[in-house]
Amino acid sequence: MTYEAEIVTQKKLATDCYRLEFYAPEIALSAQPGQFLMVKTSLTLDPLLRRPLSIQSVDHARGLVKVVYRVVGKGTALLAAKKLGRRLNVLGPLGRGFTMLTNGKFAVVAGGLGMAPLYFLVQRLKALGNEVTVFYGAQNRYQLVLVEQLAGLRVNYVTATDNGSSGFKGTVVDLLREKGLPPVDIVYAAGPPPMLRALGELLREVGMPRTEVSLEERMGCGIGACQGCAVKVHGTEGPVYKRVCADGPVFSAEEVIWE
Amino acid sequence: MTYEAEIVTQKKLATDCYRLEFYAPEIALSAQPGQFLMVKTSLTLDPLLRRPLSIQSVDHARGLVKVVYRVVGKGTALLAAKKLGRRLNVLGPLGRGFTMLTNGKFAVVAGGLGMAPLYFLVQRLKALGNEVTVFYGAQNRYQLVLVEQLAGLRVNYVTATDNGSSGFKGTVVDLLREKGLPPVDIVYAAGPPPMLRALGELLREVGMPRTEVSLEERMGCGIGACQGCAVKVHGTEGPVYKRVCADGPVFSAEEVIWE
Amino acid sequence: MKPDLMVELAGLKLSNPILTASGTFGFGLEYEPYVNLRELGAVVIKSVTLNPRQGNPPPRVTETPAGMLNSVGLQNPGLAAVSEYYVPELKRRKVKVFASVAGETIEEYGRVAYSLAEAGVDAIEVNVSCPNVAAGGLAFGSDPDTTAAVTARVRAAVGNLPVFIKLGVMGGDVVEIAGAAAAAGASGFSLINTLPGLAIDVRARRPVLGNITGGLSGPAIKPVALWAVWRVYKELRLPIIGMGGITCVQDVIEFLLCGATAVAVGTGNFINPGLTVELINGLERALAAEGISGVSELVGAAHVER
Amino acid sequence: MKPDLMVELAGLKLSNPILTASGTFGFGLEYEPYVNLRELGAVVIKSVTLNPRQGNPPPRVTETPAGMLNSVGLQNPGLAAVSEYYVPELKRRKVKVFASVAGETIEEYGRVAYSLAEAGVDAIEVNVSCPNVAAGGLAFGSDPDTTAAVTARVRAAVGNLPVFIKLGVMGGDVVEIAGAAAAAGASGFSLINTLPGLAIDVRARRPVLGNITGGLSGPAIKPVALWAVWRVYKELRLPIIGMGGITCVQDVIEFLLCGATAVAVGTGNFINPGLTVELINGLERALAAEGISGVSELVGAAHVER
Ligand SMILES: Cc1cc2nc3c(=O)[nH]c(=O)nc-3n(C[C@H](O)[C@H](O)[C@H](O)COP(=O)(O)OP(=O)(O)OC[C@H]3O[C@@H](n4cnc5c(N)ncnc54)[C@H](O)[C@@H]3O)c2cc1C
Ligand SMILES: Cc1cc2nc3c(=O)[nH]c(=O)nc-3n(C[C@H](O)[C@H](O)[C@H](O)COP(=O)(O)OP(=O)(O)OC[C@H]3O[C@@H](n4cnc5c(N)ncnc54)[C@H](O)[C@@H]3O)c2cc1C
Ligand SMILES: Cc1cc2nc3c(=O)[nH]c(=O)nc-3n(C[C@H](O)[C@H](O)[C@H](O)COP(=O)(O)O)c2cc1C
Ligand SMILES: Cc1cc2nc3c(=O)[nH]c(=O)nc-3n(C[C@H](O)[C@H](O)[C@H](O)COP(=O)(O)O)c2cc1C
Ligand code: FES
Ligand code: FES
Repeated sequence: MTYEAEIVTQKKLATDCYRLEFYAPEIALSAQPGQFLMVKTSLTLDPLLRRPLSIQSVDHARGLVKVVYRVVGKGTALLAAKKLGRRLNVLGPLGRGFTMLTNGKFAVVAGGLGMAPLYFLVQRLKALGNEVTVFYGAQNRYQLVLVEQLAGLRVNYVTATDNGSSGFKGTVVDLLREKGLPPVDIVYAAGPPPMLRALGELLREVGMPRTEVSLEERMGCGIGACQGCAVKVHGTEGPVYKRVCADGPVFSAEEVIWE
Repeated sequence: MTYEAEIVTQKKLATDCYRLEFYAPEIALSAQPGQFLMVKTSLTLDPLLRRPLSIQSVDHARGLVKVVYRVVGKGTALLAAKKLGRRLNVLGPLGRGFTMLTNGKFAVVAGGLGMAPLYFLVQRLKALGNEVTVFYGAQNRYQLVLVEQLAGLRVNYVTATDNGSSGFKGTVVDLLREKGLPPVDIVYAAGPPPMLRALGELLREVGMPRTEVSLEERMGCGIGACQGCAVKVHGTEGPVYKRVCADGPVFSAEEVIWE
Repeated sequence: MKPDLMVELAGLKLSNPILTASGTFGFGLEYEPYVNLRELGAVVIKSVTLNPRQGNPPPRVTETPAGMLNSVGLQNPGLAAVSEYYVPELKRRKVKVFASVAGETIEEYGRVAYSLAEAGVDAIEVNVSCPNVAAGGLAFGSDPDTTAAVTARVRAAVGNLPVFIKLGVMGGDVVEIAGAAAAAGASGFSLINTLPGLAIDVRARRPVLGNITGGLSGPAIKPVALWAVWRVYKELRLPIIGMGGITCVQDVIEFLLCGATAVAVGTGNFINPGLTVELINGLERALAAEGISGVSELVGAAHVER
Repeated sequence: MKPDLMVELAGLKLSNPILTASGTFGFGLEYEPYVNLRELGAVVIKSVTLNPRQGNPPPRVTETPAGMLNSVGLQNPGLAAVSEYYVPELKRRKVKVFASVAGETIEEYGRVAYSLAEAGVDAIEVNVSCPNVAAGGLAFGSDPDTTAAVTARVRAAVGNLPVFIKLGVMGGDVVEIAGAAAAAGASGFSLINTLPGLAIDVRARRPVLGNITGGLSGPAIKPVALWAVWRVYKELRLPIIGMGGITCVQDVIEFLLCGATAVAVGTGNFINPGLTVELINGLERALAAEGISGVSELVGAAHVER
């Protein structure tokens, strides 16, 4: 459904990186980790289309929904310019989220803002009493945007930065290779495509545990109608296209054909 | 020239009618009554083109320029939504204004927001020691937006409203017909095209005094380059098109061919 | 009095003139959370080919100024799935269904149209803007003779069912091509399909779309669409389904005034999935406010000489 | 090191690739308060016809989503005024001048081009998208044979002067028409002219423009323009002046990557009269920031297979 949601907070987390919180109790109640929203960034015809943003967390009690985003173009720039009290037109929650289990052990591998949907996942996994280890990589320590909140969730987490300014020096996949993957029920991952691909290779080497990845693709409708957000996956009779918005954004890593 | 001018006040004068004041000392210094500005109403590509607005008055000392506008579409709606402190991109002053004389007697005939450029004219005519009578018509008394300021200029003015809620009941041309045109050096007029045409007919009946009218036409460039703002006028060898933006917006009433 | 939104489109009575543009509304069911499908004038489903089609490599969509490019490439589950599953599902819900037909040969158009007519659709829309393998990759609709041949074949396959030929504006004069289709038995036209376009990823220094080129849709193309509707209405006076950039009630009225009897909403659905129903209600309010008794009063009204 | 903005366009050395689009920059002088004309790669002046033309009845311009329609109708003061006043004025200022030529007959194109070449312009742009009275109101440029005939006539009239054929994308395949012009002696192409369009005034229930239809320009058409440049570059490899919706440095780079050697700014001048010079400076900064040594490195670079 679409909502005209009031913006409650808008906070700069790092250079070009913001967290926006809005009041939408229905979304807060029904959202699942891994799901996303389609957000209108302008009232005019430019930019035209909605922008997909992952749900970073929700607050049932206060009816709030949070997203974390990076300004990369004009849509996100307009979003960053929006002030408190203004209304935001959001459509969602959309898509199929991560598999949620109880009493398990899980590894979460996040690259950059891939942490947004994964944070929500970690929160829920912890609430369900699971054991979670987080591997979190970013360019530098300022870009490790949700570490304080993660610490608040009392999960084990290790960080990697390209320049070594926090934690391991290198990518999060390098870190994982160095540290070794603990025995887990599911590996969850989100981040830029090269990172996900490298992770896939590493996991194949170590015997491919069950892995779920959250993918991104340019979107038209966000609701499964336009076939715009195609991702190539293994079908029963060879490669087929699935829709990131409706069949995902969470896919089994084994299913995805990286090109 | 184009300026990024800071908005200093934005005030609602009547339903859908606003006065906006911005800081642009160069424009304030050089602007002449009848000239206009091309204003950018959005930072995105929609709306695309600048919007022409007349200069309603200037404040040399404080470097301020005022425009008065009615919200009729999306450009003016975006303008009305702009808050103090925001920057407004303005191009101007543009066009050829009204003829300015000293020690004369003048009549000013305004319909609706045609008062915007005429107010500036009256102000200057008075400053030059002239005698000015203003005939001002609008739909109703709330739309007689600048009467208080007019009163402040100590000019003779009479008003007409369609419903008789202030002054004469009828159009400003009806009023003029009723009252009779005083002997003047120049009649100045601005307002909706039907009013200007009716005025032209009335003036022809009474012997066509020297008359200057400010015209409006949809504009592309505003600076005389695109030939977009054509108005048909009598040329030496038959009708020709002139440009409202560069040859006007002020034209001699005798020159204009009303279609 | 409540204004009458009913329109008669090539003999079909539609409760209102708001349809969906093929390929932007899936098979209708995707929009059920947002729209009561029965309220629509009709649902025009995604173009159907004989066999399932995979479509083009991603990225398939990208935004452009007031528009978007898509290179979906007619991905669809094929005739069998559509005639056996989607059409019955829609009919069960008492939705008016227009089936969009595509193909690589004239014969394929005929076969697909025949089976969809059998499945009970209310009208056929013929998408003659997809690559014609037989003619070396040119669109069928860029040539009057081929368009006429496709039209005649579909007409023969579906008997009296309304047949709308969907045209673009590239490659040939739209009035000439529409005229050829009319002579070959078209009931009316759907105007317009997307314009060709390309977008560049400056950082990667290559085209954004996996397929390099795509189809331009959205408000950016509305003036071109109105131009096409205007001209075809003026010259042929056959029923027109107008489309291209509709996002608000005013857009709908513009198409009607140019000569469209009905309109289809495409890209607008992506911006607001509930747009179609909002337009139906908005159109009713707009007519009431202006004291207009029915939609038909507006169709082609801008052509009146003054 | 400072990047090199110089480009060689059909043998002409231009200090940078930023030109002005015919009809949007008047005869250059109108922009003198905003732009130092000498800084521009070249000024392409408004299309010139043999005799003065009055142009179409107002309204002549209206805005559309991310675009505008114009129906100026080639209003211009005629060949004599241009060759005797405007061209000398520009030459006196040491401005590179491209003259756009239009006509109603092939012979008129030849005569106008000849006189403008005599007046000392640096290149001729042939606007083959205006109504051809001889051919019943069709644009010359919608047919390969007529385009070739006009090109050959202009080539014969101007000797070795660079001749750019300005094409739209309607009415015929742009690659085919460009190919015909190339064979007839074109030095290169200007791509693209406006698309046809129409706008409706809903309140008045009639078309906004006095001329009913107009030409669509601005960012809305940029994807179509990039598509045309891409295709013509790929098939013909002749120099291209790209245009359609340029409003920022990124747009310029997109056209270069598609294969344009230079670009022309049209509607963008209306939004910002100083845009051309801002683009020159911005392009220099962008190349420097990316460590690109010269503009030529970008021309057609998106065509490289990966
Ligand atoms: C399911 C999903 C969830 C996402 N969640 C988040 C999130 O939580 N936080 C966040 O910052 N971003 C997220 N993104 C990416 C986000 O949608 C884009 O960054 C945004 O749409 C860019 O809009 P723009 O107008 O600022 O940029 P534009 O001007 O449109 O484009 C700038 C650049 O951004 C990239 N881009 C554009 N659209 C997309 C897209 N749909 N997907 C990926 N990259 C794109 C392209 O490289 C493009 O060149 C998500 C994307 C998807 C598909
Ligand atoms: C020289 C000049 C001076 C002007 N001075 C003023 C002024 O001081 N105050 C003021 O309120 N308005 C003035 N106008 C009119 C003003 O420019 C338009 O109202 C404005 O451009 C509408 O923009 P919009 O985006 O809100 O409407 P749009 O959505 O663009 O159009 C809404 C309606 O406004 C009308 N309109 C659009 N553009 C123009 C135009 N260029 N000229 C006339 N009507 C138009 C049309 O009827 C259109 O249907 C002036 C116009 C000109 C040419
Ligand atoms: C993502 C997408 C897919 C489309 N698929 C089809 C299609 O399968 N068949 C068809 O005839 N038109 C197709 N179209 C064209 C639309 O039906 C419509 O003609 C065009 O988009 C113009 O309308 P709009 O501007 O409202 O989108 C598609 C358009 C889009 C945006
Ligand atoms: C107001 C206006 C007048 C134009 N006049 C001409 C003309 O006389 N000759 C010509 O070849 N093109 C003319 N054009 C087309 C432009 O040169 C250019 O090809 C087109 O506008 C696309 O570029 P743009 O989107 O940057 O404006 C005109 C365009 C506009 C907007
Ligand atoms: S964005 Fe339309 S199907 Fe996914
Ligand atoms: S608006 Fe361009 S010449 Fe007047």
